[in-house]
Amino acid sequence: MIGGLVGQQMEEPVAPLALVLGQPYQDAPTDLYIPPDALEVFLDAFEGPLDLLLYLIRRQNLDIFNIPIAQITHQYIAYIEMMDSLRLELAAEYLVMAALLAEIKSGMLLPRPQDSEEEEEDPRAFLIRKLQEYEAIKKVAGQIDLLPRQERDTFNVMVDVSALSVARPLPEVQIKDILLAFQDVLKRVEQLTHHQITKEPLSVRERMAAILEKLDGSDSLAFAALFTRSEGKNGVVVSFLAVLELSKEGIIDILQLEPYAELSVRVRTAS
Amino acid sequence: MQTKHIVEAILFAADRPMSVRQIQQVFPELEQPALHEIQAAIDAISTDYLHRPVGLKLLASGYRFQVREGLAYWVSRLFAEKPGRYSRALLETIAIIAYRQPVTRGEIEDIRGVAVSSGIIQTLLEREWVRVIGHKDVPGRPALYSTTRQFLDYFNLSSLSELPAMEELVNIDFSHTHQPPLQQEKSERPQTDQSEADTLKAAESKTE
Amino acid sequence: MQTKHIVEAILFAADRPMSVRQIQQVFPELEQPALHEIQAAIDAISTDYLHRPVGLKLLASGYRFQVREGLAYWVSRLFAEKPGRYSRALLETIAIIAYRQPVTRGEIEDIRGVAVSSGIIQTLLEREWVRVIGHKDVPGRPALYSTTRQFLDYFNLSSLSELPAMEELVNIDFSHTHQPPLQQEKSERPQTDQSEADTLKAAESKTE
Repeated sequence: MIGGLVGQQMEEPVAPLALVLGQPYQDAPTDLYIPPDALEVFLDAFEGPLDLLLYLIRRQNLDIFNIPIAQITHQYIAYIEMMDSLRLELAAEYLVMAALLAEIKSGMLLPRPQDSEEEEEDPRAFLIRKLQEYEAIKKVAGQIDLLPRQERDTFNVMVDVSALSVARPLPEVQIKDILLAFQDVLKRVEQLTHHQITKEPLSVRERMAAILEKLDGSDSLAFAALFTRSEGKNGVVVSFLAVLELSKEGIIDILQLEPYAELSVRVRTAS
Repeated sequence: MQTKHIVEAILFAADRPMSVRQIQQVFPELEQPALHEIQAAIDAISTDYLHRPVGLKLLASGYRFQVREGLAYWVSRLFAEKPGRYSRALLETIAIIAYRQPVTRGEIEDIRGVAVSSGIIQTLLEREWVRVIGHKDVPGRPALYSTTRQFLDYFNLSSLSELPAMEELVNIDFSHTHQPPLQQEKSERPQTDQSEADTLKAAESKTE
Repeated sequence: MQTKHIVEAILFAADRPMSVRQIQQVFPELEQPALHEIQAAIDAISTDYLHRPVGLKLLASGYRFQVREGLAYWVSRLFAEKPGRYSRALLETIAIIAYRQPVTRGEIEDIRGVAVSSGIIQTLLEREWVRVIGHKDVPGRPALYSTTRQFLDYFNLSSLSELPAMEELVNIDFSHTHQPPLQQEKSERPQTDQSEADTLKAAESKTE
């Protein structure tokens, strides 16, 4: 199913590509009638350089064991260059593969030193093994996708036991489990540089929830009503930060109906 | 395919009582059997299960397969055997709600980088550890979740600020401490070494 | 009460697959039927449901009542959420873990030729389809992943051997041919240990 799907996806972008590849192309194909993002879709259709290479080989009904290295290298590199000229972001792995292909091609042109003691592996064998292994995995992955699976092909039987009044013990949780889980989340987030969690003190987050709760059910509240004298200076600061944060996140609006009038706060609703 | 066959499958797969009308709605529009036909199927199924340990029961909101009453003794032993445990995903979700409240499901998913199933939110709501305190004014008006008093009570916290601050949390090494890293050690629940060891193992195996 | 009757109730009430041994444990100590007796009950129940839309299925972690295949067209309409579709990247990753386990992330990347996103590993760990069973003794001590029973359960398999067979990899020896064009040289030799070791070496050098 997967194979068929990908095949379909590739139909459209492939036709013009083959056209370009059919004749040596010179410049960035400005008159290309498929927009660059279609090529991006094309690129997305591949799971990596091995996948692309397999596709190029299979498209011509070639045998993995008998790849015309020069021809395939040309096609692959032309493809990479086109991607590059369209300034599409290309994963480094694609370039590594281009380098490997070029190396194999050049290696085949040179005579091998007869006296090389070290049994260096033929780079073709290396590539063929990788292609074979990847193709085998790709095939079984497709077959796994077809296996009857829960929630799609089979469903668990849900029989009610509530009438038996049997108590189901709730899972026990230690606070440490939660902290550990959050520590993991933070570590993961740190690895993704683009995602920055701002670190407001917890008291502020808690107060934000409390203020929303207070606002729930009332149209609006006087700004002053959100502060409790008995909490002292720290409490006021926490409340103030919470109000600012809620406003920043677009959850509440702070309103002043006329100059010098008292500020009021209300939950933002669809205008 | 026979109507009766399909109705039986629907009743077994449903996680809620199903009225005759609701069963009809499950069929695609052009294939819906008449209500009396569905009722006839239900009656026939009821008869089929008369002598089995599960049977169709008519509740206020519809029909549902139930385990028969005389079997409570064994079924309760089934549940006692394994009290269950919460998934990693659930723990992360409750942690994010505690630290980032008020927060929407979408925001939780953003932080986790993985989808949050409705089952998790449902479990947390049912356990009354989180609740909806409002809706965010963005398309879809997603619910804003926060933790509850019950959540604090369960963990013997008087306020969220007793949890370690985020900056500290990153640097706490749980593998060397056997005490929860709270300012005050308040927990009265026994902490077995076994469960701690498991937690740590899980934590270790996850961190690379 | 008849053993078969109780076993059937337990299987219906359980929210997880139950092994013969687990079913036995549900009985009070002094009343536990022998394992073969429970197995006989299971077989009899299986037969009883042969022509019903639900039936007993043997999964990796035990027996479970399921709505039979073929009814998904109707039953899936009960649920608002569409069943998850899995990306090729995820399927290829789980396939590599299943067929090459235990395997490190670096080795997975080596086979696929591209980086594996943390989201995929995270999703697989979370679904409990894979777990970390140790760390490879190479620099960085990368985690070794293997698949779980839950993975097999989800795909309705009772053991890894039921997974589709993978094509055997053929080794090619170029060392004696200096002619660039390779003629049909398919050897039927299965992958030798040596080449496996090479793959691993290549993988190792890639990680970190």
